[in-house]
Amino acid sequence: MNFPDLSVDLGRGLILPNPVGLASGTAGYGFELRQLIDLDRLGALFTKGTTLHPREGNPPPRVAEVRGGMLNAIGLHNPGVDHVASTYAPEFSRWSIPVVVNVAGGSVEDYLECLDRLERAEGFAGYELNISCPNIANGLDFGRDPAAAGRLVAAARARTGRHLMVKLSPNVTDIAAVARAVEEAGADSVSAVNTYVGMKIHRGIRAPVLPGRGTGGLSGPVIKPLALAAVAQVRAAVRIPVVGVGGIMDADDALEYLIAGADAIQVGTATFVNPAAALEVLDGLLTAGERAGVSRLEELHHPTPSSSGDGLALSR
Amino acid sequence: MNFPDLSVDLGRGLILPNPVGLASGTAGYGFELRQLIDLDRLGALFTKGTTLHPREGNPPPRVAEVRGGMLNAIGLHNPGVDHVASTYAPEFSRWSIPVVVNVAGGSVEDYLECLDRLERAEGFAGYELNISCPNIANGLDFGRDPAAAGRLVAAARARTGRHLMVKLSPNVTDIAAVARAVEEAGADSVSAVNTYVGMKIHRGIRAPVLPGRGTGGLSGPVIKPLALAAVAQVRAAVRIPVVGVGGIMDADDALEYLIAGADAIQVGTATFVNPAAALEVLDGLLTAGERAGVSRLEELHHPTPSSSGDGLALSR
Amino acid sequence: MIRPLSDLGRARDETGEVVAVEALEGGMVEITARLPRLATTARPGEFAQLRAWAGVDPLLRRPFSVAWTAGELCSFVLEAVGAGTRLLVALRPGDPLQALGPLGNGFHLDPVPARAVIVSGGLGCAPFPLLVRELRQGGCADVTVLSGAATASRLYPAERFRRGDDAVRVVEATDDGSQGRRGLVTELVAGACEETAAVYACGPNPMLAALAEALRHLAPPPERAEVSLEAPMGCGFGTCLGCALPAAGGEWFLCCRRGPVMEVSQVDWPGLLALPPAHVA
Amino acid sequence: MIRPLSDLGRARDETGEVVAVEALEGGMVEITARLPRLATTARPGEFAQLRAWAGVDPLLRRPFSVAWTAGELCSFVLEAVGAGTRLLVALRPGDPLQALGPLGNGFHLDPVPARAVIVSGGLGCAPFPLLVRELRQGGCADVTVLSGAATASRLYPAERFRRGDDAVRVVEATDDGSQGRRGLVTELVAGACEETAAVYACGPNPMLAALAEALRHLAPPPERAEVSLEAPMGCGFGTCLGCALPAAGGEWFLCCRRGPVMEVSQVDWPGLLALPPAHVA
Ligand SMILES: Cc1cc2nc3c(=O)[nH]c(=O)nc-3n(C[C@H](O)[C@H](O)[C@H](O)COP(=O)(O)OP(=O)(O)OC[C@H]3O[C@@H](n4cnc5c(N)ncnc54)[C@H](O)[C@@H]3O)c2cc1C
Ligand SMILES: Cc1cc2nc3c(=O)[nH]c(=O)nc-3n(C[C@H](O)[C@H](O)[C@H](O)COP(=O)(O)OP(=O)(O)OC[C@H]3O[C@@H](n4cnc5c(N)ncnc54)[C@H](O)[C@@H]3O)c2cc1C
Ligand SMILES: Cc1cc2nc3c(=O)[nH]c(=O)nc-3n(C[C@H](O)[C@H](O)[C@H](O)COP(=O)(O)O)c2cc1C
Ligand SMILES: Cc1cc2nc3c(=O)[nH]c(=O)nc-3n(C[C@H](O)[C@H](O)[C@H](O)COP(=O)(O)O)c2cc1C
Ligand code: FES
Ligand code: FES
Repeated sequence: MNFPDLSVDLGRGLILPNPVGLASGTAGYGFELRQLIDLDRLGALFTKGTTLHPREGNPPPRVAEVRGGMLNAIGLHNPGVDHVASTYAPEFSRWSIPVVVNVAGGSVEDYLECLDRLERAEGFAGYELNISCPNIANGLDFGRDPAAAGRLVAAARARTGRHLMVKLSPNVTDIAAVARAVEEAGADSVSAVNTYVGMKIHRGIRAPVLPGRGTGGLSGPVIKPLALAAVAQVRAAVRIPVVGVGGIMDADDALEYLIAGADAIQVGTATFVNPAAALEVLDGLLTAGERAGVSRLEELHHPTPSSSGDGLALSR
Repeated sequence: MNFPDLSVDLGRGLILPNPVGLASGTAGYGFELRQLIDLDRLGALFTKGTTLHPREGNPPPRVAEVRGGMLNAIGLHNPGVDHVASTYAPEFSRWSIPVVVNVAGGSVEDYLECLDRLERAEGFAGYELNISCPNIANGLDFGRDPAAAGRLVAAARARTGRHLMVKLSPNVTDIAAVARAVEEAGADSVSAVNTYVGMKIHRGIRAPVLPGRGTGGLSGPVIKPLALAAVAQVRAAVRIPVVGVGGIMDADDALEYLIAGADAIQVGTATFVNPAAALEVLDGLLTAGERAGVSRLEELHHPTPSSSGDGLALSR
Repeated sequence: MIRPLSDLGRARDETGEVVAVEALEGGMVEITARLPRLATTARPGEFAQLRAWAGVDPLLRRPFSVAWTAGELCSFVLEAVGAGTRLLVALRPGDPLQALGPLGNGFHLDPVPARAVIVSGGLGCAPFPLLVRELRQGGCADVTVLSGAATASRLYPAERFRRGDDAVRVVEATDDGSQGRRGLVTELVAGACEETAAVYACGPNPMLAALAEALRHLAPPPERAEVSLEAPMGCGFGTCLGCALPAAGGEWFLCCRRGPVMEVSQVDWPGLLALPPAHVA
Repeated sequence: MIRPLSDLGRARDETGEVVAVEALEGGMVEITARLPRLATTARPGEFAQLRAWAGVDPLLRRPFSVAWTAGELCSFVLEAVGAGTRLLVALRPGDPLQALGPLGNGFHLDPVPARAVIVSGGLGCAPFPLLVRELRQGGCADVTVLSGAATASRLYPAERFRRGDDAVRVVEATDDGSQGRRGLVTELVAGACEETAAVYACGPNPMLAALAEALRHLAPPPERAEVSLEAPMGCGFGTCLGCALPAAGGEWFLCCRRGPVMEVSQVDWPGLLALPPAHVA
């Protein structure tokens, strides 16, 4: 065990060796990154959103860069749940990184059938229900409506004894209400947030860069202030663990999520820029913990005795 | 009249000499900026959010910078509607820039009483109903709920023959639904968007920088991809004019809003960085129009005949 | 006596050229730039909104007191505490520097007092070289600067307060006694301020609050006692309403227009000290 | 024959030092950096994800073909078309350059063809100096480069394709006739490709589509016909799924792993040409 001990117990048997996960859709199913970095040191791998049937994804272009971020409209390109259950899960069981399968669907039945098929497999540590994918038709419906989200989660809860995390959409009026609904329905934890609906305009062609409606999911550093607010709102609304995600590039960013109330974090877009980003976040947290001489992660970020200080000082 | 002619008719008598306005809350009531720039060249001045009673605003700190943007929690600090009606409006009537009074309130009665008191005054060109201020208690309620927004706007519509613009909140599940509701209730135009709920964490004090709940309204370049998507969604949902606002720093940004479907734009945070930012946007649009040899603004941004081009080319 | 709002009529946005960047001891840097408008219009205690970078990170300009003017030249004293100041202290001669100013209400000099005491804490020195000169040129015979810092290297050099005027007295104090008196600079106030017509101060809020307390016990109190304050600023010219600070009597005042210089009596000192720290280093 | 996924096992993230930045005519720049791992492992047609800036704007790395290797040195040929390339061409010797690679599937060289024709359009030249060398070293006796551009200054210098190997033939064409044949480079294909075992091409999509069309009319067709394609890339190593391009048969393939080099027959050419232009200059 590392010192400081950075392990995080998210409940129902999902104990992460450390709070640094790889966000869904940014690390595939781990096979590529395993060849580039020491994946097994990380806290968790959240797989690409997996659907009942294989999906080809959206037409290109699927990604576009904006200042400090990127838009994606991948459209849940994935090999389908059977392939994951039969081919990938056995591989996962040989890895020491806990794998959480991100599941997406267009209907309650889709989700439940996915779970049923995965339930027969071994090798992964839990589910992250993606109720918030903005890139498929109706994909937002569950994430938008607390009641619908609650019904979905209650049904999923009845199908599995594994850890059930719910990935929240930030594109809602009241994310806290959705968080409360899924907690009441039996979710073990929530992750916040998925991408924000954004658009890039190409002046040359006088049209959006991304095809279709022209919108995509915004991720990267640019969303950090928004996602931090969402995490704080969710933290205040529920008692279950909260996994923070959005624009984390380094250990400082991760610390800010922990301060805002996250129990663990996920590194997403940063991995594209630097495949070792999540490892560097982990190392940064370890170093910070060692320097501060703390033994547990919480001590690194719990609020200071008084968060009001010495005023707006010329503090030199 | 300038050539190209950049004037924009927003309806019900509100004709802007050009599409470049100053966003509410970033230009006060014009008195400061008049001393710094040639205000009268601009398309419109949207005043600070004005409430029935004078408001002192929130405790400091009220602003905090984040990467590519800023958070504010001003709390509608303003001198109250009577002061605006009796002291400011007579001044406005001497200016050639059209002034639109931004009105905010905590209840329908607040808004209506504001309108009634302003109706007796001359010197301004219309109202922008701020149904989306995230910094006062209940301030979000109207902006959040299409039905509530519709009721408010219908009541306001009954009180005034002046132009009635409604400023939409982006912190909602479905901004198009709110836009449709206020259009149906009689709004002459909509402006989109107000600020996004965001948070900045101070690692040193292990707490949010802004006081209270720690959240503030995010503005500046960082919100442009989000606001462009919101404007496009609103544009697709309503027939009334749409005024785009969010992170516009230069004429290129303004052009992107026009392409996304805005009829006019507002420059907000950029004015803090450069008091002449809006003028530079205007000059940039004029230059672009002259270069392109167009006579009307629309020709600068209407979609090209085919917005599908020559593929993902090594286009050299 | 409520101070009027600052006069924005003199403010201009000007892009000048850096002519000198001097590193002082302890991390302070004095940047001098050719900014003819600002140099000829700025008064002591006024500030400028500076920017010396392209792009949007940092986004906002940063406020700095005008420390000195000479012909077309204007100087600022600062230290790298964050992203913006890091970029500013890295400037080289020849680099462009954008300045919007003068902004804010400066120190009150009308009438010029016969005796003046200046209380400077750390980087709170910044507005005082110019104030010293204007006091002296206005006929103030007796100018004393009480200059404090944590330790010797953090003291602004006495000569830079004087800038050649040897009649100006500089008395120093350091927390650790490494130079001048050991202790807080505010402990020197009682002794120095007797029969003083005007006290001007700038420094950390706790220092200014201690000064306010010390002045309450002075009999007779100085006719004029002014402090220069700081707030996070969105604009610097009164339109963002972001720079509110607590005023005596329970309301807020805008630091960029009612201030940054305030009468000691007009500040809500407990309120100021209780603010959550937005600018903690 | 479906190409296998690229081998990520050789890819490493390496920070090297720029040793030379040469400006060619017409805006092209060749950057050479000490990147020992990449230089010794990269094969023709493979690429690296480059980054030479701090901060988050630009955010993502940018993909560039490995143009040449020599000992520990690795070269890239590019042009400033946007923010990222502007920063890259502004590099100076001594600056750090971060490279993740080699990535992607390169050109097929097994077995080395007896005769090879390379079709290069504009900056599509980038992967070919290395390919020419590997072909020749592998025993390909007859390498012809058909090099096209809009105008003379936009032609990649013939000598840079050859790099000292005078047996390599370079035939040029320009749209305006200012150098070589007047016309499109693809018009040379029919004449040059007879009895050619392998054709390798890189350039704008319309050029590659025209090539595909020209090859359809060739009898017998070359045994191997490969094109290097481009897509906007999020990662370059297969996890973002952002670089999809239309494959013959109606599905997508990932440019970064199934490509960037594809068999001509595996590309959905009408689909490719119909894509909305994400990279319009
Ligand atoms: C009227 C006025 C006059 C002034 N005059 C002067 C002057 O003459 N000289 C002078 O030196 N200063 C002066 N100041 C102060 C000066 O404006 C500030 O020091 C400057 O704006 C800081 O900008 P920055 O970008 O360097 O720091 P910022 O980035 O704004 O940060 C300030 C501090 O907070 C810390 N911080 C910020 N965010 C975080 C976070 N998320 N987690 C942890 N820590 C964080 C930074 O590390 C830094 O130490 C004046 C201020 C005012 C209002
Ligand atoms: C496998 C592969 C290999 C490659 N190899 C090479 C190589 O060897 N040499 C080479 O030169 N290139 C190569 N490329 C292409 C190269 O990667 C791109 O040119 C590069 O990524 C562009 O980055 P940028 O930041 O400079 O431009 P970007 O900022 O990404 O923009 C590209 C173009 O679009 C325009 N644009 C972007 N946004 C807008 C907007 N909102 N409105 C109007 N216009 C806009 C820009 O002005 C610019 O012209 C390769 C690509 C791939 C996929
Ligand atoms: C290319 C891409 C694909 C993504 N795919 C998924 C997905 O399949 N399921 C999901 O729940 N989230 C998906 N996400 C969202 C991320 O997991 C994460 O919530 C988001 O990107 C914010 O984090 P970041 O800013 O660190 O990237 C995707 C994000 C990106 C950039
Ligand atoms: C300091 C500040 C105060 C604001 N006050 C108001 C307000 O009173 N009423 C309102 O409708 N919008 C207000 N806004 C929102 C702006 O009008 C604008 O919608 C938003 O800032 C996005 O535009 P920008 O990114 O160009 O600043 C305020 C914004 C800022 C930054
Ligand atoms: S800084 Fe904007 S009002 Fe003072
Ligand atoms: S670029 Fe990310 S999968 Fe190809």
